[in-house]
Amino acid sequence: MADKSLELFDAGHRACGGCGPALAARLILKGCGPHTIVTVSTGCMEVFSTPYPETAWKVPLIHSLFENASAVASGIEASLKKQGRNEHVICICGDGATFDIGMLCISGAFERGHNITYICYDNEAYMNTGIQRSGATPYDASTTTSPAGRQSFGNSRPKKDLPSILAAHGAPYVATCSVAYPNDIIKKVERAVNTEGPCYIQVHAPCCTGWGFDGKKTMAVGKLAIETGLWVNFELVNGSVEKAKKIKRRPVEDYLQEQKRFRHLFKPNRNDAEIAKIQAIADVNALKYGIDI
Amino acid sequence: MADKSLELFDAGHRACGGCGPALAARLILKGCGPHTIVTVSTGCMEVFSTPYPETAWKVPLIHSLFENASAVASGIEASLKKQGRNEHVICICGDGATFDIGMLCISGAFERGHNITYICYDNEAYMNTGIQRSGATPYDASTTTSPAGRQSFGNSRPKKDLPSILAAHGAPYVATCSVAYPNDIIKKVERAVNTEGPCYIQVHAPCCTGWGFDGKKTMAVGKLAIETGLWVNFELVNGSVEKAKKIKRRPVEDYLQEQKRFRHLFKPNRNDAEIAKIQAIADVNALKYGIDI
Amino acid sequence: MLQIMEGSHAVAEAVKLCRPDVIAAYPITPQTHIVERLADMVADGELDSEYICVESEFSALSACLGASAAGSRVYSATSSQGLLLMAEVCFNVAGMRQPVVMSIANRAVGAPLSIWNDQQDSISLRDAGWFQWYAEDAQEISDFHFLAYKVAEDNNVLLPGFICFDGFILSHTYEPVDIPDQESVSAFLPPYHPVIQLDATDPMTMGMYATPDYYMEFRYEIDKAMTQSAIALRKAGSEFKEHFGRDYGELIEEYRLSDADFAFVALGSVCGTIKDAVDEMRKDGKKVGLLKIRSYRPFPAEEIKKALSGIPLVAIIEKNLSIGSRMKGAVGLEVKDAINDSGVCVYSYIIGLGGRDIRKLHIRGVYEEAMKGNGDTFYGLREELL
Amino acid sequence: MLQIMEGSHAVAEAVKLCRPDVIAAYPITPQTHIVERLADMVADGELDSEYICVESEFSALSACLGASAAGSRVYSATSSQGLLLMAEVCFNVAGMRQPVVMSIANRAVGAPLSIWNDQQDSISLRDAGWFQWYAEDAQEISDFHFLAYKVAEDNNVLLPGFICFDGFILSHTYEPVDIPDQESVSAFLPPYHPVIQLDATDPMTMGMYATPDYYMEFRYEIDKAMTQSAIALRKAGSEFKEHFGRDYGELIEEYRLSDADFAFVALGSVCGTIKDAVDEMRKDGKKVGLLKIRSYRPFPAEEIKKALSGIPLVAIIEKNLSIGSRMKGAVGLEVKDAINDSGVCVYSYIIGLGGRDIRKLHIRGVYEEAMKGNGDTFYGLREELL
Amino acid sequence: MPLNIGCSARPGKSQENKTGSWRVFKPDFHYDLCTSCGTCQMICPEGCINLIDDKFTPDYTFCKGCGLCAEQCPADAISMKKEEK
Amino acid sequence: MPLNIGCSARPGKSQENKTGSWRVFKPDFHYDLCTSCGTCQMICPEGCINLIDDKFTPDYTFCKGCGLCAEQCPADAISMKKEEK
Amino acid sequence: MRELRIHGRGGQGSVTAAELIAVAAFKSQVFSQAFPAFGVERRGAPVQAFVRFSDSKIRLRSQVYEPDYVIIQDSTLIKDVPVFAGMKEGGIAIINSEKEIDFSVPKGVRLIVIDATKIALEILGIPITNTTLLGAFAAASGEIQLDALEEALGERFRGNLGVTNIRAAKTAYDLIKGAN
Amino acid sequence: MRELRIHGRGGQGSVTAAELIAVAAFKSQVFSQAFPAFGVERRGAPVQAFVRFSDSKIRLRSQVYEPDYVIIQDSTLIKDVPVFAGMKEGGIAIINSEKEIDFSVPKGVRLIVIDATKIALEILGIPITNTTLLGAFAAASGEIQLDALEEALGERFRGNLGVTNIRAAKTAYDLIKGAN
Ligand SMILES: Cc1ncc(C[n+]2csc(CCOP(=O)(O)OP(=O)(O)O)c2C)c(N)n1
Ligand SMILES: Cc1ncc(C[n+]2csc(CCOP(=O)(O)OP(=O)(O)O)c2C)c(N)n1
Ligand code: SF4
Ligand code: SF4
Ligand code: SF4
Ligand code: SF4
Ligand code: SF4
Ligand code: SF4
Ligand SMILES: [Mg+2]
Ligand SMILES: [Mg+2]
Repeated sequence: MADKSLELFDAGHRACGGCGPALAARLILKGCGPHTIVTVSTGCMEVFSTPYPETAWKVPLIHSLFENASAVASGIEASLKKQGRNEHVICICGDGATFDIGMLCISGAFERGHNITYICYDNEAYMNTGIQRSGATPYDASTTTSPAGRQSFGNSRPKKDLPSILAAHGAPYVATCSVAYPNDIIKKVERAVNTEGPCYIQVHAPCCTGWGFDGKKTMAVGKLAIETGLWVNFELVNGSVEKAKKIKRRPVEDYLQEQKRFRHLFKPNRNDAEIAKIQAIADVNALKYGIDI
Repeated sequence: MADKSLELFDAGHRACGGCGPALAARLILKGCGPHTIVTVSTGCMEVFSTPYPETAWKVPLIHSLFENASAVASGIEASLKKQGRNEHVICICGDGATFDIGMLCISGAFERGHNITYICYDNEAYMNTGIQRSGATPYDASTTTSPAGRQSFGNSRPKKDLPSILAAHGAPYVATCSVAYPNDIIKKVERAVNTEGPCYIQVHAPCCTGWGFDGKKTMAVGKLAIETGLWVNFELVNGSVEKAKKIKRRPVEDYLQEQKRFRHLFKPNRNDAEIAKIQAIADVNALKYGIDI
Repeated sequence: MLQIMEGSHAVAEAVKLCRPDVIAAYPITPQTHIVERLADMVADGELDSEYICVESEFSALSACLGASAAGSRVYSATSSQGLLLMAEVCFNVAGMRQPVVMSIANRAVGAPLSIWNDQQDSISLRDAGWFQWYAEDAQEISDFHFLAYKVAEDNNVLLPGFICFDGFILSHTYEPVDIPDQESVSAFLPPYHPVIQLDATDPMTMGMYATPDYYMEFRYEIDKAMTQSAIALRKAGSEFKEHFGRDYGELIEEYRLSDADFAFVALGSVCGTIKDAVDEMRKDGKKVGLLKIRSYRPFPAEEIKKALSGIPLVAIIEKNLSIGSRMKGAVGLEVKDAINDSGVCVYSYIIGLGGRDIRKLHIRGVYEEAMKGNGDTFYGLREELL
Repeated sequence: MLQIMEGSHAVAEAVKLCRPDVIAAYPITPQTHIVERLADMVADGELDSEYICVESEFSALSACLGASAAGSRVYSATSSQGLLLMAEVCFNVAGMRQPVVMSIANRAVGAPLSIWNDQQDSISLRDAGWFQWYAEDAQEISDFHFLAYKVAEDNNVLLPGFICFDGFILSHTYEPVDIPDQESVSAFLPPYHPVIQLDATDPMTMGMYATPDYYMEFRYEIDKAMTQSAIALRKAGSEFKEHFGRDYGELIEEYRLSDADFAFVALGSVCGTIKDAVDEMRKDGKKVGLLKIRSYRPFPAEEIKKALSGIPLVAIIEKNLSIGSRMKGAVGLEVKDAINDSGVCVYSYIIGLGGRDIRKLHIRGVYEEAMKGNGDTFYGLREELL
Repeated sequence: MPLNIGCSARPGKSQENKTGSWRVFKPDFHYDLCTSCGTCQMICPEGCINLIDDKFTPDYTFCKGCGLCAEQCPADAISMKKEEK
Repeated sequence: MPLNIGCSARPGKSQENKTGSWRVFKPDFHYDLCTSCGTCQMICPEGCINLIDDKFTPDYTFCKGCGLCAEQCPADAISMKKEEK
Repeated sequence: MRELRIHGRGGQGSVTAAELIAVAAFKSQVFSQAFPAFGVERRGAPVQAFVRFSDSKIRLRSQVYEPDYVIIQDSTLIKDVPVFAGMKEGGIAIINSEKEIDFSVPKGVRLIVIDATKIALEILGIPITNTTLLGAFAAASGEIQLDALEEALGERFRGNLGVTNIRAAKTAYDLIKGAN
Repeated sequence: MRELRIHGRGGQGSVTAAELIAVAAFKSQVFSQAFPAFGVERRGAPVQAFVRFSDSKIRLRSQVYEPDYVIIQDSTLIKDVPVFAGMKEGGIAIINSEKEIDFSVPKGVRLIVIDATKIALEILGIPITNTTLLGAFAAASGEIQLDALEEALGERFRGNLGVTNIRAAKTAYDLIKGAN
């Protein structure tokens, strides 16, 4: 069992106060423990934790590029195998690095079946470069490259279903979790690193700066995502849903209203049509994962 | 309805006699018709049909690189939209270009929802460069980078499930077909190009040179793949199986024995254990798509 | 109209005036403000372009290629890692002779990762077949975009081009810039009429492969087109002057060179700092001047030779490093080749890499070093770290 | 033992003797025979390496980086488009100071696509921080691999390196080559002992980013290490001679240069053809010679200057093209810089691009052109195509 | 014949490559047996079987002699013979 | 202090960056209300709440004053106050 | 040429302040240039921004090392950042602080302490002080005209936000002008 | 230095033939070099391969333009490919053909016609003629020793395949030697 008290992520890092991904990093490391090698992608996580020579990481970590963390991990895993070493090899990457530019290396690594755990901290946009849209950005969220405007309600595409995509790659274990439920992250990471083969975990990691809410609300916003059904915590074991948390759902606007990125749906006028579309997304989620009580 | 007699792929191309992909090209063009723009990836198809200045293509075609046909198609589609033009935009790419190195651009194009049809002619290895393994190479096939040897039975990974992966991307229409069933290809291509959004078609295209059989057997080998359940022709509409051809299955060795790439399973000694594993793959296919009569 | 705005926004305004049909770009610091502003324009209906939110730079340029081949005017922008990631596509676009215009907010390349400015990114692509122009200030950045489409789409050229400007230093700086109105730009830059195009009513195959019987001649044609682009730029430059008053008739700019016995040579924003330093040093009685290279590709060797003729000591201020080359700087080699006179001492100084600030005192320092005979070296290292 | 085999197989045999722990490579013509042979060796249990069948070159080199960082000796091989696709990773690996060795079966780059030989691929990566050695024949290819690991892993170097050889011309040619036995190679090349390493028992962070306070010094260190690699190569070269009898003490090779009044300069397999041509021309009374550059990175400027001193006319045989550069060839610029004497006429000839065959008569033709004063040009174009 | 810009070409030239010369075996059509089902035309990878005067006729300029038509003809109306040249 | 090769570093240095100086508000712990549930420690993004002498104690050297602990404390045992410096 | 350096924290709008000053200067017929100290700082971390003023085209591209003016958005910065570094004699330092404590400034530098947070809270309802401090800077330096500043603010902030920000700037302007 | 050019079709093993000759030459203490005409040809399309023989190290890297020897694996090629191009006077051309028809060869070139397909079919059971033609080449040219060729074949083809290929080569060798 993971020793939850072990602190492997140092203070002094430069994340915004209340940063969801920073919290995710701490919790992930609690899940996998010190016998771990981490690869990270370029992004907020890397930038706030590794300005030379100040690293926040107490486990071995390597950063190469934005898009190749899973390929670097493949090489590490192969090397360890050859050396007879058995550290866990995990990737910790942003949603941009994962859903978008990293897909080549990820798809390849999963197809090859390396024994690695790929963890995406999903703050639903490219935060490091100033809140641009990613494939993980939810429908209608306003970002700097999918701005709400006179002819736009923000991001026009649904969130890419990466858990299903990677399950279709044959990943034995795929799970979603949220910083709003710290113990759940720890548990799932622990399960993943102890599962043979390529596993995937997607951590919902609210970003106060990018989503537009006060840093103290990071957990609250994360909980609302789950309580509205816009985020579902589930586990896919060999492609089938094993467990998804049941909830009594709230209307999606409870979640949307908390965040500036959805403000255009309420101001200057409330946009019922668009809000209904988002509600429909939650409804589909609820059905798909059977989360309604 | 497609005009099947229209010939849009010229003779004089340099494919091996009996080449499955060459046949696939002809049939695909019959399905989409002359009002089409094609992007191809580097590979056998491109090499045998476009040595300067001898093109075999009577529809507009562009070749850029091995890995970016879907991105090039994205740009073409956007341009046509802006110009108010309405040609079909299709990609015709090898399995290497599709399952492996092209995954970044494909995943991106499908996520963005372009109105394109991506067609993979699947000859199950990198043929143009001399029969190296791809993510589409079936289990145990011997290729030059997954050779059978004293410590190897050939390719050790199962065939990547790209139709499911792209269905998980939200593709409205995904289908598999085979050069062994020409009318089926034409029908499915026609359906795809007339479906709004990114569609995917995977054409089983036996390669006499790469698989090791006589060119006259191209259709016969293709049929055996289907009759043994190692290839299933199906359609996924919005992610659900709509149709899969029912068959009375034959044992997989009927298919394997025809091809040099599986010869090591029979010579010098018959390898029952490995053949059983391949039979199991067919059995899983049969179950998954309900093809058994 | 003279306005004050951020360099990136000057780019976006200029791009908008060029009316690209398709924009495909991927965010990367310090290019982001450009694409964000363009996204805003599209979201607000101010700009009628298809904006493709690609998943990577590789697709960004690939999509541009496709759209260009289908007959559209296209635009992209990137920096650093993004440019390296699309390196293969860059060579490809040039070989396919598509007049893509791409803004490069110059930034260092990793490892180590750096988001800060130098010019390693575009310099590293100097073989790729794109013309490369370097802007000194927001005005040049903006104006170069109009010129770039004009030159790229010239039937004698048909090559893609980079418009390079120093990341942050120019991209993130507010300063006055004259942005012309749509009417004048449209008069200067008519719509794009492709020579070859994907079109079902008149099919053709693009991007075929070339056997040894043909390949070399295709490469020759690209090089010739690049040479033609210099002529096209001069022509477009003087036309530009007629339309807008500003003069871009030359691929280089001379600053107090005519009587100089010492010349700095540089590309981009550091030229401004050098000009100030030159003025100061002139006051101190030093006869120094600056040769600014606007067009690095095509490389204006003749002009440089002429401009530097008779100057015995030349210092190249280089924001790049060709690791393992004797001279270290990529520009210096070509300047030396252009001058082709061993009587002249050409020194290369690697300076300002990865955002190391370049001040007037450093320019003066380079001068001192050159006078002492120390050249082809780094300048401004923190000795305590070595 | 002297054996006859295909160049690619000589590479594979040499690699096997170097005992890499991890191999990650992606097939591309004309590199394929190398990786196929290595795959065979692994499949047959002759080679105890982890062979990663990657999905792209981007992952190939990225996986090598990871494995190297974890403490393994690693190997990759590529060509042309593959090298361009991994350009970003190349710069990264050098910056991260990982001693990756990669074979480059040199091939032209597209567009237009060409699978045939020239050296544009590796030359285009000349800024990336990898040492680059060019082999003339199968023997050099093979021997360079032993030397490369030795030099790359030298604690004063810790840089990656390319071993370049002309695709097809060398990779697909059967010729005699002396492949040493495992014992001698192991004696020459001990196991790899990493200086920095990913290890849970002694954690460290690798690949951090560098602010402007640090970046430039890191780049300086890489350049310094590259310079050190020349020293390490000379040292390894003479050690190699002791072990195996063949001499690689120099970064260049001189052929009939001492009394020459005309010198060819070239890289790679064309040197063989030039040597034959030189012999013929000598018989005709022409005092010509050849300077072969083995190491292009680091560029051995001093040695070249010395070797060419007193020779008034120098013709660079270039299998690359820097589009838009005056001189056109990338090597010529650096040779000219090295000589640094305007009394010497250095001409660059772009030849043999995209597999255009280079014959002795072409070498003689280049000589004729140079004597006529025509240089810095393409040689051997089919005029009827222009 | 100057080069086409960007290594491009219009359709037609492919036909200059007479792949018929590759043929080692030659398909012989026996029209007495042929049912005009059209299979051979549909599946020839060269697309070189044409309906001429109501007869499915191979174009020997391009036919590579792969034998696929003969193998697939449901009426056994095509036989492969060694090429005589 | 020469550079570490390849821009690498061993753990520890992060702590030289005293992010406590960023703080505008400061968490005040009221131990009379605290139930020692450990939530605050678990969720502090800085990982700067330590169990010292059985008390959950923020390390003000690093605490950025984000307020997450206060917001999430189930016992309302933490209040945020304007920083005085 | 005169130079200004602004110190603040990520999220406090220092870059915006610099930009607004440059715009106001431009509107006051002065050549100006504004740019941030380019960095990767997150919300809360110390940041800087710069402005240059000149009567002719500004060509210089280096950062500002010897400022004529310094604006410090947050007095807590003084402990950790050398906010007065390089200041010219005769320069002006404007500090936002609740207290009138005596910051030890370099010789010859005029110190202006203003409780911009209070003004901002009163007028804007939030403790974002950048626009308020602009008013103070306009008054103290004379580099920019108040009406130009107001125009710049009006263009940047739409509707009521513009009105209140202008009011905040003007309040500070008047306060400092009055104190002069 | 002597040079050989082999003409064949993709799939007929011309490159293998060139390699085997080079190996056999090497085993015959002659410096040799073998390489294909690098191309993208598929099965059935015309291909070429080259071999050089020399008494000293071979440095030349260009293709072969003026061969001393030519081997033509398939007489159907003659119509479409200039198989005799550049042949030296005194050279030898070996053609695989069923018929003894008179191919018009360049002046001074010795023509050897052999029905290698028949031999191959008889001995190997398949119409792959490359090894058979090697025997003919060894006999006609004298560049390689028969035993060296047999050794090379034995190394390349394992077991029975080796035995039969050697037999095919030897049969052709004897045939040509006998004819001499
Ligand atoms: C090839 C390349 N393209 C673009 C970038 C610029 N870039 C760095 S981080 C980043 C966004 C990161 O987004 P994400 O992965 O979601 O992480 P986050 O910053 O949100 O934590 C981008 C676009 C880069 N470093 N490399
Ligand atoms: C970046 C890059 N890597 C490798 C290659 C070499 N290459 C060209 S085609 C090809 C294989 C093609 O395989 P596939 O897509 O399956 O098509 P096929 O040849 O089998 O029809 C490879 C590896 C390339 N052109 N570009
Ligand atoms: S921008 Fe978001 S992800 Fe980045 S450090 Fe701030 S809160 Fe964390
Ligand atoms: S190798 Fe296979 S795919 Fe390629 S041309 Fe030959 S038969 Fe067709
Ligand atoms: S397949 Fe046979 S029966 Fe059918 S049309 Fe052809 S020849 Fe006639
Ligand atoms: S033999 Fe092959 S190529 Fe010839 S007509 Fe029949 S199918 Fe076509
Ligand atoms: S969260 Fe509150 S109750 Fe729980 S330990 Fe912390 S201060 Fe005490
Ligand atoms: S205020 Fe934030 S940083 Fe400070 S102790 Fe609480 S959670 Fe941690
Ligand atoms: Mg993100
Ligand atoms: Mg394939």
